[in-house]
Amino acid sequence: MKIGVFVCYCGENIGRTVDCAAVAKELSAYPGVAHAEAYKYMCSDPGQNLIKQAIKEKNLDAVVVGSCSPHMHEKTFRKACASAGVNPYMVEIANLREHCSWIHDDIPSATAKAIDLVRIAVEKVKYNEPLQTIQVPVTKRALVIGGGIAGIQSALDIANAGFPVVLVEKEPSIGGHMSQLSETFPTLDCSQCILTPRMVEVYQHSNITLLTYSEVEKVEGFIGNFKVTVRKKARSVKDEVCTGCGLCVQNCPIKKKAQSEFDESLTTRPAIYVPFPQAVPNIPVIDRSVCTYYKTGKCQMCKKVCGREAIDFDQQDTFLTFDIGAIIAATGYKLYKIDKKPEGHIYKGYGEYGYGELKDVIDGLQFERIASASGPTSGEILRPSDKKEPKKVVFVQCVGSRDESKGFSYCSKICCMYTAKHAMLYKHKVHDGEAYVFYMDIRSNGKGYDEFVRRAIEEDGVKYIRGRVSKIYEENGKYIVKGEDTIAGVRMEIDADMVVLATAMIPQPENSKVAQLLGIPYDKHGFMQEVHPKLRPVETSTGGIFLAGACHSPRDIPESVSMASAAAAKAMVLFGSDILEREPVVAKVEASTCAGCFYCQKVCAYSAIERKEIRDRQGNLIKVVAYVNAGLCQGCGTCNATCPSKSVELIGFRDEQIFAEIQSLSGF
Amino acid sequence: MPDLIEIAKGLLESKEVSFIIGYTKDRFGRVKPYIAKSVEDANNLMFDHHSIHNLAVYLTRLKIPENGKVGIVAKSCDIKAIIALIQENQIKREQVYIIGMNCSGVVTHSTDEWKKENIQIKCKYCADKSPMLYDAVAGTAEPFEQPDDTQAVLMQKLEAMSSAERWDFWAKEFEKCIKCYACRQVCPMCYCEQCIAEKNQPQWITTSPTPAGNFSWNIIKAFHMAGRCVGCHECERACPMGIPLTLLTRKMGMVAGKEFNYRHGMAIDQPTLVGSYNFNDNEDFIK
Amino acid sequence: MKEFIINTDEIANLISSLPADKWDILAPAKDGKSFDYILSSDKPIINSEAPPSKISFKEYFFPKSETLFYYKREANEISLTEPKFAEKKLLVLAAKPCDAASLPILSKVFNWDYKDEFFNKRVNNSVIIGLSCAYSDESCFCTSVGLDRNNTKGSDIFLTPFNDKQYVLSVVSDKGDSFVKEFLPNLTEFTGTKETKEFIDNKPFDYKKTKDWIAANFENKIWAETGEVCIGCAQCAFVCPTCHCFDIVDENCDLNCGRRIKNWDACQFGVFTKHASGHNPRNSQEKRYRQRVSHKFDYYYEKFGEVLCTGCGRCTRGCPAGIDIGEIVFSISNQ
Amino acid sequence: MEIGYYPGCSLEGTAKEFDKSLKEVLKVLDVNLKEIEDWSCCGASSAHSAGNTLAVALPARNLKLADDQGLKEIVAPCAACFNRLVTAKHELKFDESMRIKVEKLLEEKTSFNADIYNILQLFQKIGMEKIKENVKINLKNLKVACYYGCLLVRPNDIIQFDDTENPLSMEEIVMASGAQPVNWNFKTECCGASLSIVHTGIVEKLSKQIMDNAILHKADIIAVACPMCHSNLDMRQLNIKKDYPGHKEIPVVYISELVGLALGIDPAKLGLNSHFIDPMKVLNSAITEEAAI
Amino acid sequence: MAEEKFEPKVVAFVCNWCTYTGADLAGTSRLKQEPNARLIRVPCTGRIDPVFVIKAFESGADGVLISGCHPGDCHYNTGNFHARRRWTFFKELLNFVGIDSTRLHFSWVSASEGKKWVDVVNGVIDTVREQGPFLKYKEIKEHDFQEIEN
Repeated sequence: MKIGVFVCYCGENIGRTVDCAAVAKELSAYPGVAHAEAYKYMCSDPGQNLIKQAIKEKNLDAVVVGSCSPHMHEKTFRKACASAGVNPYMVEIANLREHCSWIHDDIPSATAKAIDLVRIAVEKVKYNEPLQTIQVPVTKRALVIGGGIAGIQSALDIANAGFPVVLVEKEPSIGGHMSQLSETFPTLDCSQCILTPRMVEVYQHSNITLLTYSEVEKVEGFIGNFKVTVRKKARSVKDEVCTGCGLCVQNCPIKKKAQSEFDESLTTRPAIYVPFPQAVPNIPVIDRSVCTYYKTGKCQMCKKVCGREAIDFDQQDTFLTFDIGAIIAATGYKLYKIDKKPEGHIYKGYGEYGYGELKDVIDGLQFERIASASGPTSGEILRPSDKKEPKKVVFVQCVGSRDESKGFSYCSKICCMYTAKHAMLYKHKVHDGEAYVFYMDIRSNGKGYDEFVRRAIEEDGVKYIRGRVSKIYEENGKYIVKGEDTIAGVRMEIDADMVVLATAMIPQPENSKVAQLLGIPYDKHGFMQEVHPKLRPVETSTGGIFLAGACHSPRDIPESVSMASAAAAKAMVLFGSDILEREPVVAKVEASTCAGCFYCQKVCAYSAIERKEIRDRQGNLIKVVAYVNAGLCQGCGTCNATCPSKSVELIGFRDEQIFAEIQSLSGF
Repeated sequence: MPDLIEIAKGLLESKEVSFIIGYTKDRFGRVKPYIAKSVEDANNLMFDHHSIHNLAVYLTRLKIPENGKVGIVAKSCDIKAIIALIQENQIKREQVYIIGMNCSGVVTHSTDEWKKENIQIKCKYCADKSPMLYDAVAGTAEPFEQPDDTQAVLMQKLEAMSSAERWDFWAKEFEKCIKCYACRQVCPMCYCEQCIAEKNQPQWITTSPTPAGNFSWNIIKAFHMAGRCVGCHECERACPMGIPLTLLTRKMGMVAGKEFNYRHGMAIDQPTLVGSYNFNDNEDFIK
Repeated sequence: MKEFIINTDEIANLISSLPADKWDILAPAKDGKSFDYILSSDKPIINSEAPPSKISFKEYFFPKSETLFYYKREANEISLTEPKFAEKKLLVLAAKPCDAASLPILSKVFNWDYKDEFFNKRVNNSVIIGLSCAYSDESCFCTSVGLDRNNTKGSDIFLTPFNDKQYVLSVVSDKGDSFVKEFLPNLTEFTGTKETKEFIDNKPFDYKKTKDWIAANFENKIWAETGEVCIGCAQCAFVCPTCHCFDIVDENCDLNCGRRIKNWDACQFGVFTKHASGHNPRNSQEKRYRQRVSHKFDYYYEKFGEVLCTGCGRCTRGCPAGIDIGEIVFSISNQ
Repeated sequence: MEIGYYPGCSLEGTAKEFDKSLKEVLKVLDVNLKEIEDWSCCGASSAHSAGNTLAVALPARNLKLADDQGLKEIVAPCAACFNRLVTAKHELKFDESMRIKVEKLLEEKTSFNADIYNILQLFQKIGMEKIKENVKINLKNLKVACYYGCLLVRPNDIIQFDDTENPLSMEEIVMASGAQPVNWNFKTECCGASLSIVHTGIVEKLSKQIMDNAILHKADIIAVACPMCHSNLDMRQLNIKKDYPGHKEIPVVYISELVGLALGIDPAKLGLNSHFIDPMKVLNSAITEEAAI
Repeated sequence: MAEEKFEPKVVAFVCNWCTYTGADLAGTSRLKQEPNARLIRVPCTGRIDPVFVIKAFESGADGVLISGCHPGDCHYNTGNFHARRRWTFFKELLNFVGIDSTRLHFSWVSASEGKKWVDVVNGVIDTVREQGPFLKYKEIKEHDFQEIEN
């Protein structure tokens, strides 16, 4: 093998402390080295030309450049060599600047070290092999999981860019939590009014396949080439024929059996129902757990009244599969419930707040429903227990947030704002009412946010008390709220008519399940994990899978929407090209020696290790061995070090390459 | 308690298993591994204090057909190995019919007589004398006079030594090694098709039975056992040169216990120590 | 054959009187539980009842690892250097007849087409004092391979217990003769008769018959039956006084130097016959075990007129899988 | 059944009646108490302010004694003792360095693995059935407010007994012995024990609130399982009556006394005669009415 | 080897994303270091096989340093976690056979910890210098090659 060694002075940078000429001279006599020279700026055009020339004249088959860190110019030199006909992966860089000249003063020892560093690279390159970048085709269709505002935003962005999108929502309608809200901070504009048009847009968009009342069942493949199976749960209503007239719903004899999910159990709904008037699609679902027919085989009232014969009691779950290029997870959040949870559950509940047994101690979403014009009280503020107007309402922030003993360490971020909004809405509707807010800190960092809170305090006279609530208990018809005003330094007792708890935002319980389906990490709370908190906030460790909205962490509408657009953009970057180029530094299994212990599979963070059966001609199983899916492998090499029989090797960092590097040091 | 031979006969008669890996006595009364293929063969099966061999090793040495099933006579320490093999995808549970033997300790060499000073040290700290995974159980475990854990004493002595002294101790022991690889061949957990000792592209470890070669072989072998050794002490029994190999494996076992409170081969669905991690694993030793 | 009477204290004197710079003494001694041949041990055990050592003394003639030559590279020049050879003499004291007998057997293979100078030098530099053996267990079968308790094959000098204080010393070879002349000049002649216990071989076989059977039964279920329990280690081969397979490899000390070495190898290893192509003619333990038995009792006999076995029984005592080669050959010859 | 017994200082002093009544009751329920020989202070209330190691070492010594005397289970009626013993055991189990320190101090290694029960757990072990079987006197008209205080149930992760906010185990026992527990709000409110000496005023205020809430919920009597609670509620009432004119007094008894009563044991033997607020009036009225039936 | 001042050889196996970059940063910030360390770059600490350490000692290293990303920072998510378990065993094992923590060192150095890298690397070099050359290992290695040296 003919190796060319090129030592760079980097102007003064290397030359000052390393005798580059000596290094080149020393190496020129080194076995395997066919050419060695030093030059002022190797990365400059003339420098690169020197390399190309040498390659041509001495027809070198490998190149070692002694210069700055490979993180600086490895690509440059690889390109240069490639253009001269040397495979770019036959190039190694010896870091003579950051790791040598810049950190030493003594010329002899620095030079000696430089020689070693180059020698290491030379020994390694002897065992390098020409590699080709891995190319994978890209399916230009996106899957969006979750039809909340984040999912809707991503779906629309991608669809509007002209790419097909599959939007999967587990509930009968898209819209998510935003559809439950009354007004939104800081502008107090009606949530439904701004959301509904987008829902409709999704429904009508020619590029969007909308699958409501459906769940992702299986995800196979890798970036650009996923195969996704979706379970379309049986609605018991033929969506293609139903006109959404609502006769069935009105005539369902069962009115009170089921709690309304949409109204957060403040009201009930029939067995066949549309979650809410503006639902998209406006097609009812039969809740088989309460429907008389499924219980007794009788009734069928809905079927009788339906002119379109859309009711189909025997409908089965159906499975649809799609080829997908990119996946956006937007599975959203739910609110922490303060009631007692079984042993081993992540939170312990708030006994001091009555474990949710006190009727008029409600959470934020319930208050949203009460305050909402479409809610159970059509916007009038009446407390659930006796439908009386509460004259004194206490709002408690950080219930479950920033409280590791009972809830979670993190801040739910939006509570400060919506509590201010709640108190404000209350004051606007009950003018003679008193509103108290217990808070730890006010975190109102957003455009117009702090002004909003000030307005609640200053214009609407909401009383803010800095401190925690220690106990809420019922004493002859009143809710005694015991707390502390840490600013005045006094204990407080408020006899309230209603208490609203700003309970923590937690991930949807399905979150971790979805994460496992997708093979992406999630944190100890169940929120999905990004690759890099600053520079890659919407990407996951699995290529081609992105995050949007509250499934990643608590966030409000504007943040969710912008994150959703970011994720959409990432997906579209992927769709921008027909094929993906990937570094060929991936693991490879030697099937003949693989013993099939699959420790490699256990340590692989990318589920890139698959199982392959080896059978003889008669079809008898000889053994099951590991097999690396190059599309998924990111090239960390943990499998290589873990493999007991060394049957899996990391191309580009194979054992013999590293052994050679180590051995080259026996001289130093 | 059903009798071993009866169970074996039943299995072979019903063809539930194609053969049974067990023990027999030769005409001099020496106990040795035996493969019973017929109902007649079953009569030759036996089990006693001299049934020292860990027969789990044969589950990977003998090829078991994809849907085949074999029977095996196993003490609890052997069963640990079987469980470990299942954990490590070497066999399927449904491929083995485990005849678990209630064991009351075994001697060190099959020709030793059954008395305190001949009992294997592993039996001293054996926590599970009755099978933990089995399809049938046979034999009775009567209490026996515990051997002295001389190994633990030596272990403490070693740990009390200076690094240099420890080095000299092991240099002397490893010097003896003749690279016959009996320790590897007899080990149920050494099932690799190609041992790293035979990997010479690149040369993984120095193969010569010289100080350097012996050092790297014995260290890497011990490391490969880390978190995987089930403590059957077969390696040490097999070593013709009497190198105290189980000091190393036992040490690794102690680390697994102390740091991760893990024992290999306890449950087939238990995640293996190697190949899993915990965010809060101890890292005091890392700057 | 000259015979003398020698007292135990005279043997002790001999050990102490040999000049340590010229002579090494190798004798059985207790190493922990088991016996072993130990170089210049302070308390050698000269006892005909002692069991055989756990490993034969062959490594003192055919080391487990032996450098053939060293190579060194300066610039692009390669230079070779011969290893230094220790010219020291070796006295093997109280060798079991079944060990001593191994040297003539080994000499045949080491002097067949290529003469192994290392081996020959070591043999020529040695004097073997054999000791009549009074030990036997289920694993022994020396008489079946044409040896016995008092067999002097391979010994230069042979000791037979006379009474608890005295041995009868028989001079077997010229080497032995000159040794006695030099170091035991004034021993009294022995004239009389010495009797020793009869050796009961509990698995007697006729190795000539065995050879024919093996030659005729290349395919036979017996191989599978033993092969399936054999776990494929080389314990048997490495403790064996007569096994002599070796492997030649190169090892480097750094990028510019290294050595070519000869290491013990064994036919029981799967890789022993593995071709570079990956093909392996002896791809199963049964074939390898057949090879072991065939080589010992057929091929070697075929080529050199004697079996490659002294019946010491070490392979059996140490076998992790409890395989008894004597038993197999016994059953073969009684087919 | 036999069980180790760690009385602690209170039960030999201010809480004699707790000790008495417990022993009487256990006689009837045939449980044999085996007092830990040579037991010493558990360090409650003072040691942990002096230093963590001491706070663990003191209980550890007693745990060690239990081990040595072959006691697998101990009952520590005093809630403070119970709390200290359990906490110490927990720290010894999970804090290696602490364990080493303590073992040095004790100059001996031991497992420290005796199980520690408070009196409520002991009754649970004995079983409600057993109590019901032995009930002689009907207390069904007696309304009892069960007061737990803090030490029995906190910190939950260590004590691992009942619910921190709404415990119910004492109620079960009350029901088993035939009386009826009331549902009230202050069963785990602070009685101010730690300020008992320094800020008696505060203690009175807090204790009064507790008693008022009990009364508000129609309780005739308060049952406790902690000497500290008891002294603060019972003893303090005399001053409370002075400082808060019109304070309606309410008797405070140990749960063991209540059970004992139901089991038909002579009140004097139970020490019911030695309280500051005499419970007998209330109790008798409850009982006599019963007699009529 | 002549008896002049002993300069130790330290081989450092570092991961490409954190420690190697951290060392780059140390360079860019011109933080002076002792010249005795030779870095070998691997993608991830998860790639480092214990045999590398053995080979390093066989090749005459007096000390070995292994360094990668802090837990949670691993570019490959979990490589360093698996590495950490591996090292827990391996350092215990080596210590048990007489190669103690003065010869084998571990650290987490992130891409931003240029200063820490300098402290670590100098620290290791000094410790090893105090220990002197790793004669014990050289002995067993040279046993095979003593004759070639002269």
